Amino acid sequence: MEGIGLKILGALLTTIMAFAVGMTYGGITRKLTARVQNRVGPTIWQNFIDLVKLQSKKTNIYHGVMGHFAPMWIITAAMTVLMFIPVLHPNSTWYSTWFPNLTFHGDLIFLLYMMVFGSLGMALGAGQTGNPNSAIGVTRGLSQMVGFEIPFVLALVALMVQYKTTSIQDIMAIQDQSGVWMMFSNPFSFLAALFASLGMFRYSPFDIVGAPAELASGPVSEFGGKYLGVMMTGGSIFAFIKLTLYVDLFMGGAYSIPELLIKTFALYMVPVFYGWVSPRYRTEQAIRYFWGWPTALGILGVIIAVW
Amino acid sequence: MENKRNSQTIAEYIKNWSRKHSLFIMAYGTGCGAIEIPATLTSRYDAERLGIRGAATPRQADVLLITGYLATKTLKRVIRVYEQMQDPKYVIAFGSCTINGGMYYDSYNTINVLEKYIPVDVYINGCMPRPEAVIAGFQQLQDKIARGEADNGTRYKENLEWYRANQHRVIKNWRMPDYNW
Amino acid sequence: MLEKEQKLLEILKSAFQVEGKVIRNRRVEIWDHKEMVPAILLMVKTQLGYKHLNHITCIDWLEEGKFQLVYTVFSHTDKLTLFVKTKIDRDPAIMPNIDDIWDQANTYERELREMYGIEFPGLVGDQEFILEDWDEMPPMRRDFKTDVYAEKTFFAQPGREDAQDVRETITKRSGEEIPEFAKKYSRD
Amino acid sequence: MAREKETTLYIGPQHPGITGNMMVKVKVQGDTITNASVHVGYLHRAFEKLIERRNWLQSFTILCRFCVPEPDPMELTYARAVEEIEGREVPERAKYIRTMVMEMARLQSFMLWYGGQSGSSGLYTLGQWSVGDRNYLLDLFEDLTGGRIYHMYIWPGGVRRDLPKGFKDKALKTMDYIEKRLDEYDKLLFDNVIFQKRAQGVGIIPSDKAIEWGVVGAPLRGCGIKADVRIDEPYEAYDKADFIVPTFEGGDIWARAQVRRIEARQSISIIRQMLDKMPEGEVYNKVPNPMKWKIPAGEAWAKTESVRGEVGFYVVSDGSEYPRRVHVKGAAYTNGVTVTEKILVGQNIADVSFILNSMGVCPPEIER
Amino acid sequence: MNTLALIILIFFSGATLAYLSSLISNKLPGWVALLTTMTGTVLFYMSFQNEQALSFSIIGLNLEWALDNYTILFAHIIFGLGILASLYSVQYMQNKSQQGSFYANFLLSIGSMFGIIISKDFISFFIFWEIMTWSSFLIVVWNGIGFRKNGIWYMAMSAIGAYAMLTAIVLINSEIGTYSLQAFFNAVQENAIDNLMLVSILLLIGFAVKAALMPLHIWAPRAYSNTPASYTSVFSGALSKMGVFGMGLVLIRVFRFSGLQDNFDYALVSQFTSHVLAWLGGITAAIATLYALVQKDAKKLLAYSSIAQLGYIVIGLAIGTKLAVMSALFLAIMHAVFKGALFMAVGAVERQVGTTDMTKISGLIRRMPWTFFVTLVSIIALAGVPPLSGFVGKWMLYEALITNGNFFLVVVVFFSSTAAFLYSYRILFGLFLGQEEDDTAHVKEAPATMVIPMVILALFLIVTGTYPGIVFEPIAHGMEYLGFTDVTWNMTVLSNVWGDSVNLQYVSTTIGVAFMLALIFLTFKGRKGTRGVSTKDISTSGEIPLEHENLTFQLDFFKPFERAAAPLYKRSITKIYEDVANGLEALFDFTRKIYTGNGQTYAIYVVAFLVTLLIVVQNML
Repeated sequence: MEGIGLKILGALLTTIMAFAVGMTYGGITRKLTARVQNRVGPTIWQNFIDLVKLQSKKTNIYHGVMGHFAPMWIITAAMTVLMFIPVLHPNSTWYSTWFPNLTFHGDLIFLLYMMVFGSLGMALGAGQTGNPNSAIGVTRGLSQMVGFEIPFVLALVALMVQYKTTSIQDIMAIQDQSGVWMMFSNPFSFLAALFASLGMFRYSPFDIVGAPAELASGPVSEFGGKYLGVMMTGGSIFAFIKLTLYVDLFMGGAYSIPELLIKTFALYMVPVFYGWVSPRYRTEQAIRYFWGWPTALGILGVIIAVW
Repeated sequence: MENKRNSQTIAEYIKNWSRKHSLFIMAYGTGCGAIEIPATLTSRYDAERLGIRGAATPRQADVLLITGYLATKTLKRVIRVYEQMQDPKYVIAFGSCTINGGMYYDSYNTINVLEKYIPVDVYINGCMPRPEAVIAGFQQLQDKIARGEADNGTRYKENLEWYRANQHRVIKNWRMPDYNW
Repeated sequence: MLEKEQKLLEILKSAFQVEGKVIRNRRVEIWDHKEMVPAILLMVKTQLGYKHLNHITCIDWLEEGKFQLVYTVFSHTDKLTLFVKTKIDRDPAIMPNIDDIWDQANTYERELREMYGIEFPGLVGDQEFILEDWDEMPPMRRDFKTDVYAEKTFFAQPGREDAQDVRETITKRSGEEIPEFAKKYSRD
Repeated sequence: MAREKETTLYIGPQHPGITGNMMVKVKVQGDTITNASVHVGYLHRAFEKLIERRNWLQSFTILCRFCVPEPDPMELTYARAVEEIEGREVPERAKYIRTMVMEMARLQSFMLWYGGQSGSSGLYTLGQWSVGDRNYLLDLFEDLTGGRIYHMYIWPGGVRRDLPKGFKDKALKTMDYIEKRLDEYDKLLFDNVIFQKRAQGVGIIPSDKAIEWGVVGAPLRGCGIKADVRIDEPYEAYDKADFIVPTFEGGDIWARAQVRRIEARQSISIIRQMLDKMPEGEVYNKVPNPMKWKIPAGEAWAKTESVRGEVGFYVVSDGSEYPRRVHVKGAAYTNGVTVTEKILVGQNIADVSFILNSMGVCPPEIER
Repeated sequence: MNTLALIILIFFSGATLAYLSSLISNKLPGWVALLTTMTGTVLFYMSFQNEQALSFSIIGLNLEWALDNYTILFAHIIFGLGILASLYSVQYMQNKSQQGSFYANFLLSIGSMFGIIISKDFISFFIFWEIMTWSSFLIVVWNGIGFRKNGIWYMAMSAIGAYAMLTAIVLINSEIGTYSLQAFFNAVQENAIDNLMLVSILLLIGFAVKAALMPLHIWAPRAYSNTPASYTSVFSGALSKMGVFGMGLVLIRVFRFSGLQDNFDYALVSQFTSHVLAWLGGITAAIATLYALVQKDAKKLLAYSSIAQLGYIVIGLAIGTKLAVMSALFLAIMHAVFKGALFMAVGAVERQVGTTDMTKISGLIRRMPWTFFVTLVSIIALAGVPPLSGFVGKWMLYEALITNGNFFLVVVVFFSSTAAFLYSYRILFGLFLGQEEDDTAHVKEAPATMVIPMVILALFLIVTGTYPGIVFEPIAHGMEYLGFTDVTWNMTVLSNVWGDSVNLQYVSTTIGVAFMLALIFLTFKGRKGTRGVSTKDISTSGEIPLEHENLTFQLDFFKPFERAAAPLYKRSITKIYEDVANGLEALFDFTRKIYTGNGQTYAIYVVAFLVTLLIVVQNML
């Protein structure tokens, strides 16, 4: 029973860390964006304050059972994926004590599908509100997903073929043994995945889902208060998950939390930087973008991996 | 600054503190004062450092800015937007026109006293108020929130009939959905 | 000096027997009956190159019982502005519709219909353009008293009626001191 | 009535993408607009009615509020109409100052347009930069007139007061700064491939229909038609300034943006020229006691070029202290209502706000 | 009497009885059908563990019927879906006319499907195959709507398949002199058939028609969307699996375990054919998915989706590794379950609302909660999202493809299954979400006898999502019949040949715990201030919508995607079909002159002709 207690504690710790890191990164991004825009900007804890405020709203409304469930789906998906993702390198001491969670019981393809779970819930919740903006936002999001999943899957296929495994631990272990990170041994795949990550993080030019000037924040238009707060929490955990997944797959994972933070932050800055200087694409342009160079790079990556 | 902390429970204090530092303003430029909102939010005045940022829809917003005079046609929309906002919500009225009609006191199409139609937390006078004044207004609102005195929505609900009567005087064709509160 | 202007006026005079004059450099005005206005406008648009309809102005001459309508058209080739003016009865106010000549005349006419109560036979479009649920007389007519209406419909803030200095009241209410430098601007 | 098949989307009045308090109701099939209707009247303050109750000078407090982003052309146009009826002369120096003020107003409005055009396409950085930098121009206005947004500086017979001390140096320095910044904006906006992709071929006004539809200002010049009140009927000191009026072919958002891009630089150039060439002398041909100031009966039509296009005033006096009628034709009236309704059909939902910004729609000018 | 013969007899006599009972009352046939299916099912489940075999001979032809593990696997699908569908059908068909002929054909096709899988000789196989084709065809044209448009496609394609199959059978007979299936497999083992490749390809064509593989799929959307929903679930769920059944036999039994892998030419050709089939499956999946997401009609959308799903199954069979075949058979069963449930749910909507046009319906979620629940569960399974059973099949398929080295095929499959999210959302949104309009305010939930079968199927999906071992067991036995050895499976753990695994129990537990935590938090926190509102209370930018304005996004749902993928939607693809269509229609105009145009006599005529042909050919050789 002791083992289970430790596991629950570890799971709790992982969740809190993912949440804190995701939220803080969001805060840092807001601060940095403000600096780029010649402003002082909010504190980096601003997202936490916003969250507490949203949770302390006195009234909340929902448009039916799916609207009530949607935030839960998101946070469920976020927590589940988090349990199956190795936060640190399996060989590190920290990992075995605190973060083993359930990482040996899932693999890459499972994670890929599990990450969709949350979006599906969001889509259903947004659909039930009956706001046309929400529905249009969802269709945009789904369409864009078909766009960026292709280079992303190509990159993952290259990875799985190159290392002959679909387990994330094994991928990390092999990168460790060979001493070469995936991003150097197969740079094309890494680039394809990096381009795909632009779409995943939904910063400009791929912020077409919630585009304020077009759809008035899209799927979340009807969500406020505690619902929006839970969605925000799920979103920040997902940001952490995506970053950690990229670090695990392409950068050999991290041995300690500071290393993890450095690597994830470096990756996180790519879409953020790109977002600062880009206007938004139209939906079909965004999809075309992903089916252009990123896909070509992905195919090249697979060919190299097979070779 | 007297925050009346003693009279609030710790939970209330934390809630009010977070509300104070995170104000999502409704993106609704109802009048000409809207021209100073971009200026307030951008580099020189930078309201975001106070936790103020825009929100696209009424569900997410905390603060409704009435930026100047309200034409009767707009008043109808403002009421709808205001009622769709979630408690606690705040209203900041901008410019002289919201106080007494300003230079449009004799116009047949603009209301004169905003307070008669929806409750107002803070008035910012001037035509138009400079960004400094806007920020001062926001700070006044923040103090009010921290003291726990800003209960706009409750005031509206309690006096709903009075407000409705006033609204009906101006809005002749009342075609609004009913709400279940 | 004003050759272009004179020439335009002569063409119009010979075609329609209108009265008119050259106001000044680049400004020509003609007067005619309301029935002739569409024909004149169509002619200047299609044949003389006055393709840009600036606006339609209505002036309420309450004393005469007339509305004066001014159609302002502009030629991008001649850089000339032509005013086609006419006076119509105030009651009932009916004016031929020209939105088949210019699409944008539709909105101008809808505005005039709403603001002055001028009817344009055959004009399509929502009855309401700017106002909503308006049930008084068209508000831009000079006999509509906007201050009376405002007093009747809206609330007045105390202090407004005698134009007293509201600053005092406001500061009294908020409990702030009037700063020294501001006192000299106070009335008393 | 049977329920429609197309989805109705309300862009405004409460919407982050709308350019002021108005509403564009679009019917969409998929994400293509099949029908658009512009609804105005949310800002109707009955200005033209109120002016009938104000005397000739009191009207200025109301006039400048016709268009919030750019109030000065309104003042100037009204002043010129009044001067024409009354036959009042304007001192030479005042003409130069008026021209400079007009160009400053245009320039600050261009900065606002940069913000709107990029913000509606999701490039918030540029919006923050340009709207932030606009404050420097507003500072100049504050030095000159005492007001940030509403100035009431231009009066019949000249301007209210002369330039303050050190204004010229400060203005030139600001112009240098703004010019430098404009280059940076262009790098971020016009050199951006995504912006080019979004803007080119979108929101096209057919050039053969443009004049007939009543298009004015930058949208008209974006159709390749050289039309500008400043050269068509040079007013104030514009005939002494050396500037070009750019035209671009295409009639799309890209062409309109290019026109504005060049005009912003021309504005800086004109401001510099005016400051340079400005003669010494009086700035104000004094009017009588405003409460008793009567203007002889007459009618006048004056127009000036604002950023959005020509602004025309039809002023009628019946010889009393009060204007009989002041009719305002803002540029946005046609650009923002009928033309916008026409060009929105067939476009993408994503482009509504983008097109509205490029048309320079300013609702208070439409409904007054 | 032998149970197999008894079951067949029960179904065939049930069909007659159903038709006759309709002469008494239009309500009776439904109950007769339910009774028949129940009796048949009970009989089957009472006896299927025992070895069952039967052989007899008619007019000199030796017919063999027998049960084996592979057969039992498909029999589960047929009887499971059959009994639920007939239960569902009673209320669904309540107010429709001509129930007699519908139920007669319904029972005939279930009986003949069972006949197909128990046939151990080509003659009875073919006869049952034709009975199945004709009975389903008669249901396609049953309501008399669009005979030329829908029925003719089905008939044309089925005819192509039947003639291909017949040719193959004749060829086999000419080589080995008997119609026995076992003899054929033995001959394959001994390499005794010269034209084996030709025979296999002809057989594959015959099966591919039923499995709606591109380019032979054009009948499917039309036929699926034109049949009553209670039959469509059987049609798409079970009948199309007959194609899979046959393909499994050919692709695995003949190609993979023929013992001829040493023969270079043979191995080359068989692998080439497998690859082509796998890619055809992939392209079928991708194109059908693209077409599914532009559909306006829910039934048609599901029809295209069926084609796409069958594409995955074909890929799995064509790849032919242990994991791939397992995933294909698993997907086949799951497809039967969730597509059956989906067609039933859409049928319930059709019955209650009167249309399945998604541009006309919206916001049924509060009106038909159970139907929504079933649709939601089935859609999640269809999309392959954990923790439901669709994910298990998808996972195995991906792993099989990756470990087998089909890298680009996996991307195609991934593309189509990601694009499947689009149509999944389309159908959920189109029917159940969006504005709740007043014109559907009167709609009520479907009657219990319709809801219960759907819910049973949905529950099955949920249970097998965590414990897929329940289904793996019969699959593993079936695969052993096909020739695999050492088929391993686990109750809750999926694993591939590289040793990577997913523990489904942990997945469901985590999801359950996380969901419960979130549920408790969100439901009880600030409960006083939380209230549900109607879908009319939405933020429409402050405006108040007018009565006739539509606030639900219904038309051209995925227009941007269509534009982005425009090359894939190009006219050229459909144009080929239309050219073919025009040609075929001209052909059929000609043939119609010969035939009377009456479907039933027509059917008997053709079957009789084919059987005569067979006998004549046999005697000639």
